[in-house]
Amino acid sequence: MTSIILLSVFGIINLFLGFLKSNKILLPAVIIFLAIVFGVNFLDWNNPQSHFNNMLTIDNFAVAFSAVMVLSLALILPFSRSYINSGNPHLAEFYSILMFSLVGAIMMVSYENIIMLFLGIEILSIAMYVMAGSHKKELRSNEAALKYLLMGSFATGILLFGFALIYGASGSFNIAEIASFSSNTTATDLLPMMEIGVLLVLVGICFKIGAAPFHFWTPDVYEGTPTLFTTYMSTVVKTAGIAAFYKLVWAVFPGLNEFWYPTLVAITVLTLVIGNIGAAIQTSFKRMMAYSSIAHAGYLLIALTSFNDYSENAVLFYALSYTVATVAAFGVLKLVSDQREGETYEMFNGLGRTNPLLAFAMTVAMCSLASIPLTGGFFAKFFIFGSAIEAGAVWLVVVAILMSAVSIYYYFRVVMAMYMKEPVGEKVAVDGFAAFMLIFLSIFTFIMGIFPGWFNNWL
Amino acid sequence: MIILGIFGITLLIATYCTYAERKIAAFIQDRIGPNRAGPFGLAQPLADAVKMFFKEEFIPANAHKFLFVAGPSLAMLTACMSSAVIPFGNTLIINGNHIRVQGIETNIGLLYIFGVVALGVYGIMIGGWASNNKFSLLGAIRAASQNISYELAMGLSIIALLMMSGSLSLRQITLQQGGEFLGLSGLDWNIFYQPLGFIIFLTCAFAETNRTPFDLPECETELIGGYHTEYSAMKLGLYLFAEYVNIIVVSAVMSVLYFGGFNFPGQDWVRANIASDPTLAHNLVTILGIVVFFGKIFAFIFFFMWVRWTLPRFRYDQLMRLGWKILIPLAIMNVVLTGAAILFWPQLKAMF
Amino acid sequence: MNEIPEVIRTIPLNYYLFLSTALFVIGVTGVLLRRNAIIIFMCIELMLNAVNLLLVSFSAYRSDPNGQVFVFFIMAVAAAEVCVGLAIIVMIYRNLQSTDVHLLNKLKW
Amino acid sequence: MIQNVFYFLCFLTLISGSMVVFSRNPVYSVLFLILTFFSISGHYILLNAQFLAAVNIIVYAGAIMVLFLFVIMFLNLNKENETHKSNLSKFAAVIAGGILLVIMVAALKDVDAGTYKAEGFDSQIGMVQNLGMVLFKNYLLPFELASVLFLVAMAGAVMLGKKETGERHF
Amino acid sequence: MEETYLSDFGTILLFLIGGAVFILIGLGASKMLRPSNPNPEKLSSYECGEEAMGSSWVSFNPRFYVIALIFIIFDVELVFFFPWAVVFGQEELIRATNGTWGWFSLIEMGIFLGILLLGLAYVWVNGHLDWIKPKPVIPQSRSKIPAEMYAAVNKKYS
Repeated sequence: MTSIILLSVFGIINLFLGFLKSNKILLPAVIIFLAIVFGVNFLDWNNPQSHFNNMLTIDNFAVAFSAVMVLSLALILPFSRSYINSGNPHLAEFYSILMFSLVGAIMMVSYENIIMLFLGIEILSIAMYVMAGSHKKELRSNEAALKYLLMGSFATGILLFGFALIYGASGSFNIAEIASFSSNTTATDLLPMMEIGVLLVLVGICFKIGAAPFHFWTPDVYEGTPTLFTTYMSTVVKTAGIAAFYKLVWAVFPGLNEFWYPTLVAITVLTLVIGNIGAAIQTSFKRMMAYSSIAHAGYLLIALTSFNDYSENAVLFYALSYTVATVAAFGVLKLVSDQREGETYEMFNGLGRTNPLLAFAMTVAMCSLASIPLTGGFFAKFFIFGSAIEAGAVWLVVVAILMSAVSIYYYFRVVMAMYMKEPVGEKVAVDGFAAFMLIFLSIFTFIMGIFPGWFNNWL
Repeated sequence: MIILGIFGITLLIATYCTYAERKIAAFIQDRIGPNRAGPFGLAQPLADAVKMFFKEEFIPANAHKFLFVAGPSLAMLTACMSSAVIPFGNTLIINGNHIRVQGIETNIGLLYIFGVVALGVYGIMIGGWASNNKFSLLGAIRAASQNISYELAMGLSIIALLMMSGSLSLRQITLQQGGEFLGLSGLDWNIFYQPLGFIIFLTCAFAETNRTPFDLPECETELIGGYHTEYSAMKLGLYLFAEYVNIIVVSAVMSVLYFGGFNFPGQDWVRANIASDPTLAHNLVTILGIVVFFGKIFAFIFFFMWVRWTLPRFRYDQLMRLGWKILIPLAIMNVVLTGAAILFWPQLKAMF
Repeated sequence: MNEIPEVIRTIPLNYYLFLSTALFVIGVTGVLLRRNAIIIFMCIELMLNAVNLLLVSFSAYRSDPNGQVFVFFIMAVAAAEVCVGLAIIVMIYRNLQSTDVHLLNKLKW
Repeated sequence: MIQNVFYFLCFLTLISGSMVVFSRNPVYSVLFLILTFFSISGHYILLNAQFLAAVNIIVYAGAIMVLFLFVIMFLNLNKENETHKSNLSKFAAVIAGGILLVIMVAALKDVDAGTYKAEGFDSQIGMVQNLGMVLFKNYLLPFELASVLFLVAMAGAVMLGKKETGERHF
Repeated sequence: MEETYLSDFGTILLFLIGGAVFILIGLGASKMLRPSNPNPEKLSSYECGEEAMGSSWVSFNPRFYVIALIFIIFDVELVFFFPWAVVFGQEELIRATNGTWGWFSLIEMGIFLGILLLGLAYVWVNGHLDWIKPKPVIPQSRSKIPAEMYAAVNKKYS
């Protein structure tokens, strides 16, 4: 609760800091704000309580996911140096809108009432529509914003119709009451309405997190959005979406799981296949990362289909390791693409020779995403698969492992390009803060891969 | 019955507003004004109507035909709708039945007015845009921008009033003002509690009806005729008519909200002392109330016309500055002050 | 006095269910059918209104105010969304002089 | 009597809703959408949700559609300059919509959504006092957080909508 | 609380119908009565006698548009005020909660209002509410006669 209030207040303060002459102060200020929020967030640890007439509950689940999301934003922002250097007049707005969107994300992981979920999704989405179009002169960015907006609002409409039907069936917006209704399926008269409602909600959320077959907007939007905000989209937005989805299917509709389980499994398999195959055939690195984020949404959905003692922790660990690796990958991409035009694989040619640090960070990130042992990504998938096997979905794990094998191909394409090809350009200038962050992210990935126990079994 | 009456009276007053406007203009400018048609020129509106019917009218070749006709119709329609909720008088008792002198009594009267006022902008926008004339387009845009800007301050000044009344029903608000003030019954008007709110509302009322000093959408010196540059004859008539109906409605709303509506000072005395039969006394008070209410409306209409020939027109930047940077902060301050005053009311009373 | 509105007494709730479903489907069809971004956006508003109508009818028949409060929030959020959405559309127009989504990109939809 | 009003409003809602989709001229679409909002407001009044009826008019018809009209005027979209989709994709879209309708209706036709309960029925829940009570007591938190949403929308929209320095004026 | 009846709302419909009838009679009658002999000159757009140049559906100053964007947000916030204003002053509630309701609701609206005000301040400081003041351009005559001669003439005859 405190973190929501603090984030709103800091966001507003930051908005007004933008009126100062120099925008040098903004980045340190935001990092400090986020650090405060990160710390304060843990005050609610092991102290679950609900606020404001059961509007939201801050339990360990909420605190842990909020922490991951606040951390992601703090990790992403150091790469925004180019905006500071170029004196972007809207920098304060960018930072503030990102902080406000975190408020929405936290609402999404701690909601106790459908209204809060809806409002959280909308705060996050509206902020992201703006950020997608934040490079106003760039047609690609405009396009991404428009497409994201139209698809996002369309998804909102579908989601809301689902909520309305669920409200009609159960007569309440409180998730505990909906859960008690749905677990008591003797009320057969209303059951079809509930089922259609659940189906529409599934479709709506799958639209929002970009799961197949509702993923078709994702590559275009991710490619067109400025890299910094793509990072945010593929980490925070995805984490919040998956966490909200997790809570929705297991805390709200558990009684109906015979109904939605097959649908969800089908979506999962489709997402895994389309994400990985799609990523393998891309020529643009950024577009590949967009498909890769679809694929990772698929792995996370595996955890959703297998609800047991491990799955919560598995989702959390996966979200953390995926975030760290993705931020590193996009961070390198941003640094490189700022100085070498384009976002293709060729752009990375010979980076191992000109910028060993960048190449190293990228390699570690790719290894983690491809789940090579010793990196966080390995244990992330390990836990997810463990929980799926525990739930008896062995064939799902087989599909996922096959797809992981495919993923090694496209993740290592960039590594090959960096070390095997001739350099295409000058050395890429890296500022100290970004370099520090990249080193930190790499070490963090290794720590997660070597001491996975430190980050597991929190919940 | 009453509905037809309200409708007819509104239209009649609107017709004579055109006459009044000229007469008042003439009076202020030391002229005689219309005096040919009928005694004192009283048949002048009739002559105008005949002219409107018989005048040739054309739709510019480049204009959008359907929308060109739809514009003035929409303007007139929204203007007609708004008078439905205004309480012109208290109840009349006929054969033991209480009949309200009001089109419709609703729980959301004030919101209804607010909504219909917000719709008024469509007629102007569509008409101005359909004309396919640069002046018309500029006029339409100005009108839209001006109306929406002043709607906010208007809404906020209504909020402050609403905090005191606790009801959105215009009738309730009127009845609440029937109490005693300074020892006179029926003088407990909101103007004494909300002077700032009234000033804000009045200013916004001028802007919403596009009257001078806020007549930028149609100012002759800059935009020929603004949004109705291309209009003539009956369609122009509809626009002008809609403007006068809006003035009447806004005057009525102001009387209801701030000047006690159909309440008049000393009404309890009249009720108690003139007629012995309670039914007759009640009806008498109601009829007097209706008369007084129309008196208040006429006073406001006169005020509108008086201002027109007194104040010069704003410049557009001044207009926007006034709306956004002065009226809205003032209105918000008014809301906060009202809130604090309501909470401290017992203490305030004790102080005096 | 607590008079039950006549519509609630005489019209089954299912009719409202079908009405809003039909309106919702019209909106969805519009989104799939049209190309003009502004029209698509209007169709999305149509979908949201179908949702609002459904929620209000549930709320009125069950005499439960929660549904109407939700509708209130949906309206507020829709306004915010429209605000951002139209800003984006105008921004694109400035760069491109067209709002046809088809001209914008190699979209396949 | 009221039933006839209901059926008329249903008819009006669906017809004007379809006209929004099928109108060639965006301005007509806007006008039909406004008509749809009015008929939906009519439904709200029939259901005695008076406050929402008024808010629907104020927010949708009075604010949102004004902005739509503004944009259409601004972008000069009066003429039909939409590149047409191929007939096949149009056909597909209509078929998809039709199938969706059939599926939904088929699934929902067996639903007995229940009806009102005469005892304990409160016809006044749609009044502004009642909604205000619920909104400011139970839904306080979403209400406050909605202001954050508005701030985001405002900062974002203004940032995107304003003219950048040096940009062509038009 | 005042009960209201649905049938009352039919009245609005009557007003609407009345207005529509009035408009139809007005437009219909004038259509029948008036002469109609248009010619191309009459039908051209009025531009003070000049030939109209191009379509007049031109794009206008985006400032108007930004104002409309800001308006939408404030309008919705305003709508939130209405239910609050109605429940704020309810005396039975204030009495029932021993006076805390008034403070409670004032504070909760204070927060909302505060954020609204900050938003207003934001757009204000950012200059979105500023309208460019007209800068009158003093006309420069390009006459070959030097200005001093005019001044001399003026001086002579003043």
